[in-house]
Amino acid sequence: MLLIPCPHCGPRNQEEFAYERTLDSVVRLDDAPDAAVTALYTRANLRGTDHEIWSHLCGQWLRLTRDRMSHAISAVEPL
Amino acid sequence: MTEMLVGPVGALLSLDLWHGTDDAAAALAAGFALPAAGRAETLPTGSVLRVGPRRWWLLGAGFSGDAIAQALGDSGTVTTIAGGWVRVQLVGSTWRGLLMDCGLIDAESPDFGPGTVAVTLLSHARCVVHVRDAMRCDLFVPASYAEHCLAQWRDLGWQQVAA
Amino acid sequence: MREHAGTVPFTFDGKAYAGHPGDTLAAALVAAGVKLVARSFKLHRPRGIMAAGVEEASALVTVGYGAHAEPNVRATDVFLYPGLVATSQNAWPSLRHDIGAVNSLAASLIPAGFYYKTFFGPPSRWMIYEHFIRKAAGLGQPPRVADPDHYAHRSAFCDVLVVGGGPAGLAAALHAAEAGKRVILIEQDIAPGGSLLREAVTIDGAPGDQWAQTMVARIRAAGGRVLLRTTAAGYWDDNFLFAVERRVEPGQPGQGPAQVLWKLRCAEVVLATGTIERPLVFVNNDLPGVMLAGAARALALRHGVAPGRRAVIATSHDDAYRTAFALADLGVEIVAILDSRTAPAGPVIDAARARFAVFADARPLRAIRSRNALAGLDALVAGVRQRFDADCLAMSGGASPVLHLHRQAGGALAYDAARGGFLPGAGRQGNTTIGAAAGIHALASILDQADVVDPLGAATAPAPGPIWRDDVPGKAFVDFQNDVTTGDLALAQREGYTSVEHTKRYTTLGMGTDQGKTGAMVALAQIADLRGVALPEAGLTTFRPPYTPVTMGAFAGPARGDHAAPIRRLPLAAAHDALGALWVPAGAWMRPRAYPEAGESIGQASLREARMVRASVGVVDVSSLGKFEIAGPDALALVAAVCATPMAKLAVGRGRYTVMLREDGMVMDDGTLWRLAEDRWLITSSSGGAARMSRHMTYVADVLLGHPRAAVVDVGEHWAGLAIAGPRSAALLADLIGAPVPSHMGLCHGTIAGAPVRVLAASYSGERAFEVHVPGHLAHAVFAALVDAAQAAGGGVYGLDAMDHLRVEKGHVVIGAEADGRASPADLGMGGMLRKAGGFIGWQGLTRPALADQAGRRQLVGLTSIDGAGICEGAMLVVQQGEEPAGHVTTAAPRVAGQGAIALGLLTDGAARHGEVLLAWSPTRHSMVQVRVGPAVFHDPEGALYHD
Amino acid sequence: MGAGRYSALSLLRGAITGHRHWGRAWRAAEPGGPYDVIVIGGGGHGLATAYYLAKEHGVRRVAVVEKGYIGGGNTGRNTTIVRSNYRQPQLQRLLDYSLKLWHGLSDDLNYNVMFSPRGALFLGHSDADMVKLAERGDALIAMGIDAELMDRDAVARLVPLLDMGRDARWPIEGGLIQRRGGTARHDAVAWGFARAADSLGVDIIENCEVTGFLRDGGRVTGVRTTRGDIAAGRTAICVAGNSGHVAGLAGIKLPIESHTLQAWVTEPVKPMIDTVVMSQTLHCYFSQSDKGGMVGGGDPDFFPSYAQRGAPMRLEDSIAQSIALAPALSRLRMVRSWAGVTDMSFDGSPIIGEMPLDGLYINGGWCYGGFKATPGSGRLYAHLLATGESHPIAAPFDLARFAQGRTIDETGSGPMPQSR
Repeated sequence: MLLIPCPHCGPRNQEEFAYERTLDSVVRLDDAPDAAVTALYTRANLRGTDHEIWSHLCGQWLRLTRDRMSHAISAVEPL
Repeated sequence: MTEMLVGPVGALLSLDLWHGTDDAAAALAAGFALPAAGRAETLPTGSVLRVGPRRWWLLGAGFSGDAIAQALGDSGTVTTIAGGWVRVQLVGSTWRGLLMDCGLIDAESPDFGPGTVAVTLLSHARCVVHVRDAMRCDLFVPASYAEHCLAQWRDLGWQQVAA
Repeated sequence: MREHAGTVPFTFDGKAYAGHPGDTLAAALVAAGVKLVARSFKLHRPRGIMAAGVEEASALVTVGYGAHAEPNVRATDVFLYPGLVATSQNAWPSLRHDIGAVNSLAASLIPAGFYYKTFFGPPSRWMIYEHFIRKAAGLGQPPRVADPDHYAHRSAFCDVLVVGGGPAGLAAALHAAEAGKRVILIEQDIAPGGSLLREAVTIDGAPGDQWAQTMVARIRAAGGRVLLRTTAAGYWDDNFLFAVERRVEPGQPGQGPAQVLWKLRCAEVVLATGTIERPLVFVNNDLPGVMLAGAARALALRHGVAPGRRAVIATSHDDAYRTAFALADLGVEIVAILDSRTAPAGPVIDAARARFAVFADARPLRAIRSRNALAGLDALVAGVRQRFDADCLAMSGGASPVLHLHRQAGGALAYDAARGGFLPGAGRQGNTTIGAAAGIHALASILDQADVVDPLGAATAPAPGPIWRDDVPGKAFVDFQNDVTTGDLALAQREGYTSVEHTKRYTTLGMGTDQGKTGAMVALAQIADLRGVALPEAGLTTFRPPYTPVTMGAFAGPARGDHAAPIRRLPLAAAHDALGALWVPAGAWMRPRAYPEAGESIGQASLREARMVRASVGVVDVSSLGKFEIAGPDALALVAAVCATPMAKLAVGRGRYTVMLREDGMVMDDGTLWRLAEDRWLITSSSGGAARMSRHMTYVADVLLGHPRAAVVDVGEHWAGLAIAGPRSAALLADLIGAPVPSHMGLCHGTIAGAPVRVLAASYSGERAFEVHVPGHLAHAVFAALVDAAQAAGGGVYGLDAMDHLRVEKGHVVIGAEADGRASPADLGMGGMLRKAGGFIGWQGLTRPALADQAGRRQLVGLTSIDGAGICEGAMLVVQQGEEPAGHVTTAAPRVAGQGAIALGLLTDGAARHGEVLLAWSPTRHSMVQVRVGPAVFHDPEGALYHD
Repeated sequence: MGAGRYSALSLLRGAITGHRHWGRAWRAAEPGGPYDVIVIGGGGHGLATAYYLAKEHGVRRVAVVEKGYIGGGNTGRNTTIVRSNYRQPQLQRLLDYSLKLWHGLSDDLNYNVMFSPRGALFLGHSDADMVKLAERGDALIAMGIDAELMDRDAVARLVPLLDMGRDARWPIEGGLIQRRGGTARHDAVAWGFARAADSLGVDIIENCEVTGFLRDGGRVTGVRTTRGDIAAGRTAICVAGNSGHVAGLAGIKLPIESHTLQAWVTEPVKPMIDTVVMSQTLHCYFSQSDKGGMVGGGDPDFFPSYAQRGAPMRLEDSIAQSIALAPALSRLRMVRSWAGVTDMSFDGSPIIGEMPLDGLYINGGWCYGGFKATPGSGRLYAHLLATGESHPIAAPFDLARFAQGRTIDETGSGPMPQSR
């Protein structure tokens, strides 16, 4: 059960957070259709570290750099 | 013995500042302090609670939404939200026990003291906790979840009295 | 022997006994001379007490009766209380005479994995065999009624969590507490002390168990929290642990919660979990009377109970010698000490040689059974077989550090050949292991500040028992609960199930309720030997939570009965009750479905209510709709991203129907969009989609658009919503407000019954209608005023079903029915509404080839029942019965403005099939109705009614 | 070759000889090749693919490479439910194709996989639920698949331990049962297919992890592994849970994200519940194994992970829901919980078809529903790998469907895996 450091509230348990998607799968409104569909429908799904977008129930969106094997969080930035 | 005094919130405004605006300038314009993350300020007109990265709650009839909106100009906005919350005032020395029964937040920590604000889950409901002092802590519960939360807390042995 | 008779009455299989306070059920049974306690899972072999704690694999009984009965309780892990009722399991007609014992005779026919090699034939035949297998399997009887106990959850945070209240744990906890740290110490036994409870040692002048009690008092005095009878069940990420505290013993009724599930978040975790003794492997090592040497010592020293009259000690290391002294001091005759080492030496061995017959290079070959218990054993002493008569065989094949939590937390292991096992390596989460679990056994070095007196000298490191190589025929057990023998391990290896995970699953090794605590390492040593590899190369199975079995009710905790999950209530719930509302779940909400009058069915009530709205006026509660206020200079950019319909030119005070798409272009939600002010908008959306919409809009604001100067405020619960619809709604509302009402899709503000309201002239029913928004805590007066006015005008209140009939007749889609997450805007006839300029979420998704052209897509249609018979909601749309469906009925309803039955549906190429006659076929409800396909609107297609 | 035919007689012979005559159920093959087909992944689907390639298409030079021990991934971690009562027609065809194979599998493999059609029951907790279940039932019957709507009393008789109280948190209004559905012994499925494939000459190579692909221009011609390079005409990825990782070795990003799904089992007790119990609205499900333990689960942990380790809160939810449905479960004790890594695909349906590189194929994206599809998935994949053409039942599940807008979305929850 992860302890995730919310940039606004500080460390809180995982139940207060929700995973959204990886950073590279954000679909920009001005992306060309092909690029948008690719971003929407493909994921690196690395068996290692990736940049993920999460949100905390205080309304803070955050970017986690997290290892999918160990769950270790190596970096957190507010979004 | 800690008791739960339950009642509507009365007057409550949500003050939202845009990202990147200067909090100090906005506070100056509004005429009251805008507390830092996880803190609350109690003023004669009411309390100001920091509940999100760019959101403060203005609790109490002393705040005029229009006047504050005017003062903020185009650095923020004010919205009335009183109807959506029920206030559960915990009165008694053992109020931390309730948070530990149905939440997962370190309410027993020495720095969870007066003036602390926390947004967290209590009995699966997203609540706002405002520590007033050693004997009083206010919980703001979403109105639609109030009956569920209060029933579970009564079931856990916490006494409910009318506000 | 215990001088006085027991004072705590209990029964076992109906026979009355009495034990001493502090006894486990096992100790009291042994004291009463009861040897046979259970029958093994598969072979129904006679079983007695083997261990002294949670690692017990054989002595499982049911404790308690009626609703309080608890199956599969370890007799060694339940402490006596007056009136305890224990019954044996898995034996019929009785423990002594068990039919199941025939399995032992047929044992050679049913080796490990036999069931994979037989019982062929059709599944129906397998299910006949399976019926008997299921009856034979399982241990205790299952509970048949709701659990009378309840369970609490409690969170706690600490700087240091110490798991294990033995000498190492007590010392570490006191040290941390006195250093001013927030400390929690948990101990699974009812008393602190751990291994001290089975040693005759004095610490700082006091016996071990009393020293432990004083340490608990000192820890508490220093501000530490000590939880006895509490087990660390699981260790998850970031030092988060579950610990289960038993407030009452199994089967014991009590007032408060029977158990408390502690949720612990710790900065640091210290594991002082000690060791678990290993059995020796020899034929019939499962007989009642054969037990772990430490268990025999605990019976003697902790409970004053002699496990027999004539004992043999069989061991591979020094520790078990202590058992000889403990038993001898109770008057037990020590027939022999068999030490498998060729030249055992050391202070305790010298002391033993002075009192007992010690045999080196000696190990048991076969235990001899008479009347379901041990009568003696054949041993191999320096290569020569020798018979010993004994009714108690205390065995020890070394000891394994308890590494379960360390491994659950991802910790590494270090192999130690001398111990024939693993010690903890680095902890992945900064956790440390101390004391015997870390391989430190001498009490003096664990308690380096204390004055320790150990008459038998310092404890030494354990060494593994000899490998069993089928030296004599017969069954030698490595997993006592699942009856796994060395023969089964050999069979698994022979058949290619060589990986330890394969062997475990093929033989069910370590999958019993003891989770392999006693047998796993011994079995691994045997497997390594069979494969001719060193033990670490044989591999290790994964350690999975929980450490010991945890009551399911404890996991659920307060989420029980009505609180199993939150039910969301409307602000006007009480008012609806007063009107006789019939409630129905709608997502997490409870909403009024109808207000049946005396003798009315739900269907009759909802049709009456719907016709009332068409005829005069009705009021319905729509408070659970999503409502969001978006305000700020960039509000339009945010609204334009989320809503796919045009809105830039919408005037202040005006509103419009809108639809919100997912990024793949499908319809996610729909609602209305209002311009409250130049840069303040109100969006309403479906009740079911409100939470998703709230998250979606903050994602769009903060992540997609990168913080525009606009705030999204969820006001869904701030505003109660009351829709008032019908020909008389406008006049009625104007009277209440004392001002003209807005034209269709206009809005105004006012007050009703003294409360500030916002009036949105939107219609869902197809009639002239308004949504009155009022702050939730002020809604009662407004609702009363609206209902009174409506009743006075010949109308009244209506529920969800009536609202559904009305919206179906008007052809409005519902999220989750017509807009089922698979439908595109064009499928629902909304293609024309989308902003031509695009730029809304989902526009790229809609350019995909299969969506660009509509061929073969399921499209929204109206369906009219040709002979007026009711259409089954969910029925399949086919040209004739038996065909693969071309679509289905999404919502069915009676005609409100007129007679007959109608429905909305999704039909392949529906838009091009108006006029066709299809069958609405529902085999599950034996219904077949002819329907005509037409446009998805049945009432006032032009919307004339919207204009006064 | 092979361990000799299994039968009651063989057990009798074993009893006499002390079971010394049994040989290896499958050979510990060394990497050889070149092979006609290499299947990456020694789970149920991969082994079934190899079996049907050899048995029905006569493709004998086949290897299955497995990074650990066969059946060690999701095959050994699911809750063993087998059914085909889905709502979308493409999924109904795919899973009923598989369910038909389950009904003869033990005899076909000469290995008792203990397929027990004890019934898979969906519970309805409101009239709206019952309409949804009736719609699902109507759709199934229209496709020739068995489905039976049950009223309250019928459900109460079938599963006496359910709380039929009107005031229950989730009252039970009725259910929809598929009598042909039920459970099977998951480990036996992997071992049964392995033994049968091995007896037809398939090389099963354990402890052999794929670390890359051999390439000849645009074409994939085999795999690099921890035990050397192995060449093959066609390379078939079949590693559900790790599809993203393995496809990444070929530089391909899939519409799949790996999420954790947990399950729990209780101590074994005498028979208590005979049917598989699921809920139309709640996401919990439970059934009693042949050894007597209640096995259950619920929602996935909705975030990416390959750790095979979940958070305890998901256990709390699924257990609280299960107890609300069957209150007697409360006094049982959970003895073990574990987690699998599920291939959450971006429309909730599997992906069976060609990859953008010649000679490379994919079978994955099974979310939390792969075990029930094991024989069907293997047979359809074998058809594709043997003939180069996708079987009509598998054709709608190609990889290109996402970009073309032909997604197959059972729950209608769209592309985000965590919204399933």
